[in-house]
Amino acid sequence: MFKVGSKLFLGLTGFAALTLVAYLIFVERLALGGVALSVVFAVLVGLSAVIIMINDGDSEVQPRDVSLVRASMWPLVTVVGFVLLILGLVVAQVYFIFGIVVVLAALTEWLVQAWSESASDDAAHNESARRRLLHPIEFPVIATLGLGVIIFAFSRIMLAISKSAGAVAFIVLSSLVLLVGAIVALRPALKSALVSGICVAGAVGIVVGGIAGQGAGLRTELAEAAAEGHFLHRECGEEKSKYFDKKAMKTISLRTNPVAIVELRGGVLSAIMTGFNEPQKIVSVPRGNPVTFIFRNFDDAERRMVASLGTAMAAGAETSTEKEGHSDSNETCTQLIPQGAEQALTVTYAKPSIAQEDPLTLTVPGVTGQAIEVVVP
Amino acid sequence: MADTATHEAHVTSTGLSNVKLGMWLFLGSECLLFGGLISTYMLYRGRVSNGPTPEQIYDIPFTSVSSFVLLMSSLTMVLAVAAAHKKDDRGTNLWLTVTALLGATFVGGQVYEFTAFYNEGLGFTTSLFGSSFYTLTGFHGVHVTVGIIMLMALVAINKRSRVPGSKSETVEMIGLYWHFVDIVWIIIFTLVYLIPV
Amino acid sequence: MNHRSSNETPAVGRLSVARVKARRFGQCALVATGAIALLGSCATNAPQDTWQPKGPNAKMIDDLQQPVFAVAGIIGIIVSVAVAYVIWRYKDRGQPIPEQTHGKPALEITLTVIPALILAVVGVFTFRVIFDLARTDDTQLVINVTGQQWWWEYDYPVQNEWGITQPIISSGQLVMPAGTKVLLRETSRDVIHSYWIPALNGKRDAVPGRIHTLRLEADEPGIYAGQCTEFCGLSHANMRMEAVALSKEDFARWIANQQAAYQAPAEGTLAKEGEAVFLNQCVRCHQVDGLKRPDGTLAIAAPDENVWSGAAPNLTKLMTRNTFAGAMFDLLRDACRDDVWKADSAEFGVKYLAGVDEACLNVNDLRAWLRNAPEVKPMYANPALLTETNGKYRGMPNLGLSESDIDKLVAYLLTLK
Amino acid sequence: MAIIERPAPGTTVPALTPAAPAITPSRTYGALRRPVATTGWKSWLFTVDHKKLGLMYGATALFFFIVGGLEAVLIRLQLAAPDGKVLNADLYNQMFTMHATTMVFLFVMPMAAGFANYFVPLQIGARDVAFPRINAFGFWCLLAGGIVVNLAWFLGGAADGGWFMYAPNSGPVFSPSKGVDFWTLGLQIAGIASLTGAINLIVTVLNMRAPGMTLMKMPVFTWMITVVQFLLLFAVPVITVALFLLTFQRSFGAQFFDVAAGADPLLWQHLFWIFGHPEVYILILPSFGIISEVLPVFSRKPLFGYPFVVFSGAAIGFVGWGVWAHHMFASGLGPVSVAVFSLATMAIAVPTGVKIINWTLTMWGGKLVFTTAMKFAIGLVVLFTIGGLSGVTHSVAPSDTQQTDTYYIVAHFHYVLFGGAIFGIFSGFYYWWPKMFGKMLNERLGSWNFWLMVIGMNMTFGPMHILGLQGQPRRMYVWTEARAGEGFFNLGFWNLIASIGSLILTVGIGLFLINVVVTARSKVRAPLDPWNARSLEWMTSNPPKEHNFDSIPHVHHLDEFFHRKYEEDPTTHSMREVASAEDVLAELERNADQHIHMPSPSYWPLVLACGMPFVALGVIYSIPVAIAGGLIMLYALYGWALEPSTAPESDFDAPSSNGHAVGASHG
Repeated sequence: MFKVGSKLFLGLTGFAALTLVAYLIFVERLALGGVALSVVFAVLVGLSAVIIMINDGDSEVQPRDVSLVRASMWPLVTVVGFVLLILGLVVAQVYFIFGIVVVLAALTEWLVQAWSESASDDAAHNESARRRLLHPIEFPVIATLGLGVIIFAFSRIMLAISKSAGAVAFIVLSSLVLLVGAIVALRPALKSALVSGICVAGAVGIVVGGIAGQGAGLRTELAEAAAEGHFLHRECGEEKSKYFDKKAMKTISLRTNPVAIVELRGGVLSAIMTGFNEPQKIVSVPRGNPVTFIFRNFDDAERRMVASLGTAMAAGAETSTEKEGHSDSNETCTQLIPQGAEQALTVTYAKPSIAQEDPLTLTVPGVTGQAIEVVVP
Repeated sequence: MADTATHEAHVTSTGLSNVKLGMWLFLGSECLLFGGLISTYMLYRGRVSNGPTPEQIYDIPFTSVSSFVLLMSSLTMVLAVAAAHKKDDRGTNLWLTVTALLGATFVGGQVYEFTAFYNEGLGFTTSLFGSSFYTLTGFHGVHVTVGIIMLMALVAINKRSRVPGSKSETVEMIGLYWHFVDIVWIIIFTLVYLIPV
Repeated sequence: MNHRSSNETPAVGRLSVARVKARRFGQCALVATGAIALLGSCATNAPQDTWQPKGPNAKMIDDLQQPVFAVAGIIGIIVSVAVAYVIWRYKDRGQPIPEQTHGKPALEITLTVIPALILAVVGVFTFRVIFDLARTDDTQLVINVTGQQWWWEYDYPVQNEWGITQPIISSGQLVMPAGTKVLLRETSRDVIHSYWIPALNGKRDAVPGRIHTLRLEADEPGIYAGQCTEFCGLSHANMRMEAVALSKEDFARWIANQQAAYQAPAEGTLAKEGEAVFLNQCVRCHQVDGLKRPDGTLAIAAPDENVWSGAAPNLTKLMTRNTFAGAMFDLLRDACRDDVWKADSAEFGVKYLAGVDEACLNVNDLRAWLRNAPEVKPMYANPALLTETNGKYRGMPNLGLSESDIDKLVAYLLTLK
Repeated sequence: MAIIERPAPGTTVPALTPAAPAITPSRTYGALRRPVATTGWKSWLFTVDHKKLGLMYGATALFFFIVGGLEAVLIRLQLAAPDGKVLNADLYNQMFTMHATTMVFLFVMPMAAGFANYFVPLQIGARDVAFPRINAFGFWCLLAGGIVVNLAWFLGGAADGGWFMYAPNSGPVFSPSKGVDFWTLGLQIAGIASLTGAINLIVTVLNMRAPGMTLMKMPVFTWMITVVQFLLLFAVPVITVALFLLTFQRSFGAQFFDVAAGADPLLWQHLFWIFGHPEVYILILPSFGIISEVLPVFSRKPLFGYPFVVFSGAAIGFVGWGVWAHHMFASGLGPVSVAVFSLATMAIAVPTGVKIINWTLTMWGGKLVFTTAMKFAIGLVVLFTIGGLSGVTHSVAPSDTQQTDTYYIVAHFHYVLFGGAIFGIFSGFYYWWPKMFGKMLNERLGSWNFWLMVIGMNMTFGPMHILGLQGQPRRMYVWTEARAGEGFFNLGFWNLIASIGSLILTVGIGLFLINVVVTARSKVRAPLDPWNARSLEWMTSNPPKEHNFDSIPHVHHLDEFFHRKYEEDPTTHSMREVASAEDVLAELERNADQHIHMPSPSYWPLVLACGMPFVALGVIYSIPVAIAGGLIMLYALYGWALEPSTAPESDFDAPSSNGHAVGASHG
């Protein structure tokens, strides 16, 4: 009753059980490994059961033509998968997971192939049965893998080289693709071996490039930007900060219903508020609520608006305190903007005015004697 | 992907094949999808309560190059459709492959761009600009990726079929999709990258 | 009360219920249903009736909508009668199958143009009223209104012409001068709410991050009821409001009182002990302006640390208001409340400004609230549901106060006026 | 199944080409064989037949109608008295959210889709829809979506933000249960059904009409369905965007509706209502189409002003895109937008009025037969008029600021949707039941059903006009005595009447279900042409054969079937019968097509749709599950792409078993 296939699977199941036990006894440092091995074990138990139940895929047609059985790479791939799996136990989790995926995929392929070969006495029909079952998953998986490799490798290359070289590399690569395509199209007589050769060379090239790129790591500006948070430095003084003020926005898309529009015109700061017919010097703002001011600069110098948030701030209530270089955490500001430009500033005042030592204000560095008082009742 | 076989033989009332008409309608629907996403981006692009602003991180020369690459892929798609009409399976497969490769290059460029922006401090959850930028361009990238997978599947199916040119209808349909995705990118490139905030 | 408009209220009843049934049950039913609807609404005097305007803004809307209702009613009757006639006239009585006519374009076009013209006329008037109701340039008094789950906060920005020299903050009841063009600047701290006092104007949403304006003007002093009308979560049904219009003199008195300094309860009283309880428990969220800790520092509430919306009602002059818990409960006993609500406009100011005293205090509801707030008003106070808000409450939690603490607190709260 | 060799009259059933005996498909593929069965549960599960799918849409919709109806009854019980204790606040909020969601997305829309699927191909003389497998996929998506939305009831509470799901109240902070996640993802899946259905039906209508059927000879039902599909085609992607934004916010921390980051909550409202207003017409137009079929049939007269009805339908569909902000008059849009949208809203009343006038004039001068279908159709005309007129009162924006979000609006849209959409659907039930099942619904029970529904509906929703104008807001889990007014006929009285009405309504709808059971058990077969009908769907057997028509009719008139039966007397202009329905059918059969190609059933639509709930659950609970779901979908997609639409012969067992399928049972 146990045929070759059943025996193999029973053996594998036993092996998995042993590995699991051994793993749990000796390694036990990686909880995930235990779970994964249990899953493998369970899957193998299931597969063995299936294989035994269907009697290795055949109960009636016992003697089969040898020609029906085709050469198969799946036993080999399964072994590779197991090697990866075991390697993963020792080296790194990622190999382990990859090994599991490979083993499962190979076993599925193997199982289906074995099943299809016993389906009938017609080899072509058997092959079409196999295709019908497996092509729907083989096609997309192979396509996705190929695509993933190209995309990943290419993006690693781009990340490693400098900005201008990146654009050039991009052009060169795509021109190459076009060029090769054109040559192949124009010369129908080209040997297919040569075409395949070019394709393989291209594939190898991009993979090698990708690995090299991954090895080289990010280009220096990017690495610095990631480490220092260039665009998070909001230094609210009169001076430009190096990254934060680079190319400030001139207009904003947010124009509807701000709490107040603060205008700097002729050295005078005033707040225009819906419902008040005159420009105001005092803005009343609900406590604990994000409110938006719009700052419009009509001065001919580049200006920014600074909002003081008061000394009594709720811990962690403001967002702009993460990175280093923030000496004053109790103020926030817009970017420096040129004449005629506008910027929005969203602020939350957590504590009422009566809790503050100094009045809450909106000011513009470089413009003295002008402030809008913010009252938080 | 579509049930062509049964009705191919029929003379349709409009003269367009069902598949092609269906694809046109689908693309009409897609216009509204991208319309919604682009509107969201346009509303939110200036809202940077945290992290970098668009002007600070956009790399226009690079994006121009990648836009150009995507446009070239439209050209190769046209060549593929032409080859399919001539029942030239070799040419069809070749140009479909080239189109897919150019598309993959574009998506690779997008992955690079996203990684670079992330390193510069613009995450998906950093600001409204970040959320809407990644959503819009990500949706477009997914469309390109789906297109590439369709192209590759088409090549595989083409190789299986024994009748030359039997899939020319499908090539044309996927061609429509591909051109649409390109056109959407031109709009995105103009509105998102080029027009200053 | 107002018989003109309450006579018109049933018209809707007639239009809707009666119209359908008229066709089906004949004349008899029409008369009967119409009579019921008429009787019904004569007796009703709902405080949120939208057809009883008490101010010029609501009046403008009412004047616009009455003819529209009338026209709609007439058209409805015409259609119903036409259908009824057709049913009676062309019932199958064995007549031959008629000529297969496909329509008369001239008739069609006429019948298309007529409703279009009617609507064009309505459109012109609508246009004017929309822009009149959006005016903000004739404002006489600005009040900021902030919605949050599930109560309204009112703050009066400094406006010296009204004697408001320092910001006033209140909740539960919007106090405003009668005969004055008041402009509300609405916003919200969490979700979208909608401010609606039917007798004074239509509704306007309070949207977080936006400032919306709403004109209010009451002709006479009195209390006008309203309700939040944008679904705002669990206790949406309990988010009520009351607009109180006072004569200008009474309003000035109210302003003066609101700005008066805090009076600590006398040492040794129950209220003084209540102040200690308040400082111990309530001040985590509720501000009482001028309240000092035993060490002499100002007690600053920190709702931002405990409540998701970042605010809790300011209780400085609690007993000058007639409601609490988002106007869900009255601070006045029913008899006292009716006395104020039904006072005629001349006496209203005096009665309202008298505030709440021990005799009139609605002790039951207040004590129930202090004992276990989420039980009487659904709120998100269950810590298990607060992971998304980092443990901050949405609404008032159960403080686990002892009965004696509640006694003390009630005594203390009575001093806040 | 795949290739129906229709027997010529007088011959016996021909055999299919026998497959090589060595390789029988059942042995080769086992369970993986293409599902070619024509009877049994498999023939339903894997069907691509538009009629079976239409019935499955209908059955699903009816099930959700009952669910949504029970939710409504619970709501009314809660509100029957002040401070109701039937439901708590949380449960009530879930209840009204799910009532609307269920009725809109899971009842009216799929019911219309069911009618459309069943009758559009029949009315245009086609044998199936353009993409039969996509059609099947659409149905399974709808079912999957409905299940996902309702699954939340059992997993910590359903969505509780109202069907409009305004941000930020729908955000993770304000709606901490998973209900909203289930809601967004479920509707996303159901949206796929609408989109694929729209493409499918539009292509069908544009490409597959019978010879001679020009667009202006199409039945009005088909016309209205076409308009609806165009609305869906362009409205669904907008809600898709909105739902994606909400999902990204709730599941992945995006900031789209986070006000503290500067977001504008009105973005959601605009996206939602750009979808939501066309949605209103998506709900009502199919019913307009149905009664535009029913009224002429029972008036024995063509539809009055056919081109006006068609173009007003198209105009409604078109202008419907320009009025979305009338749902937002109180949202603070600013006076200019409010004025523009107010005027546009008034404009849309005109084409709607045109329809009502034309229906009335269709009956004018007719020979009216008051069957239940006709009663429901007339009911629609009157009740919809009331709903339409109350709609005009709040197209006046200032007036709307008093009425919006009160019970007046609830009254308005229930008159429009219950009195309109649902009455139309019931008219369709009674009219088309013999066509679908070969049996007539009981007319006596039908009459009871109609009158109870009319009375119940007016008692339930009529008083809501008063409630709303007296200031009772919607979506309140309790109302209070303090704001109910004085006297006996105060708001409490009207609330009670409405609740009693809802019970009468329940009885009325219960009678319909009883009628269905009674009819199903009855042995009486319906006659071929029970109503003396006018359009092509009646030119085939009851229920229709699998391939619909033995030969595709050539169309010369708008009411082709009627004109084949009747001729005009040149002197009196009255009509006299020249042929019976049986004669017309016999003639079609004489010219029967010899080779009829029908698409074969397939597993893949079902498998593909099954992957979706996994993706949804994965997004909510754990991403690996979503990946597994995605793999299932990928597998199904490719299986589908690689599968021929007509099964190869190797998928059929030897012909002796059950080879031919002509006239298979559809009951």
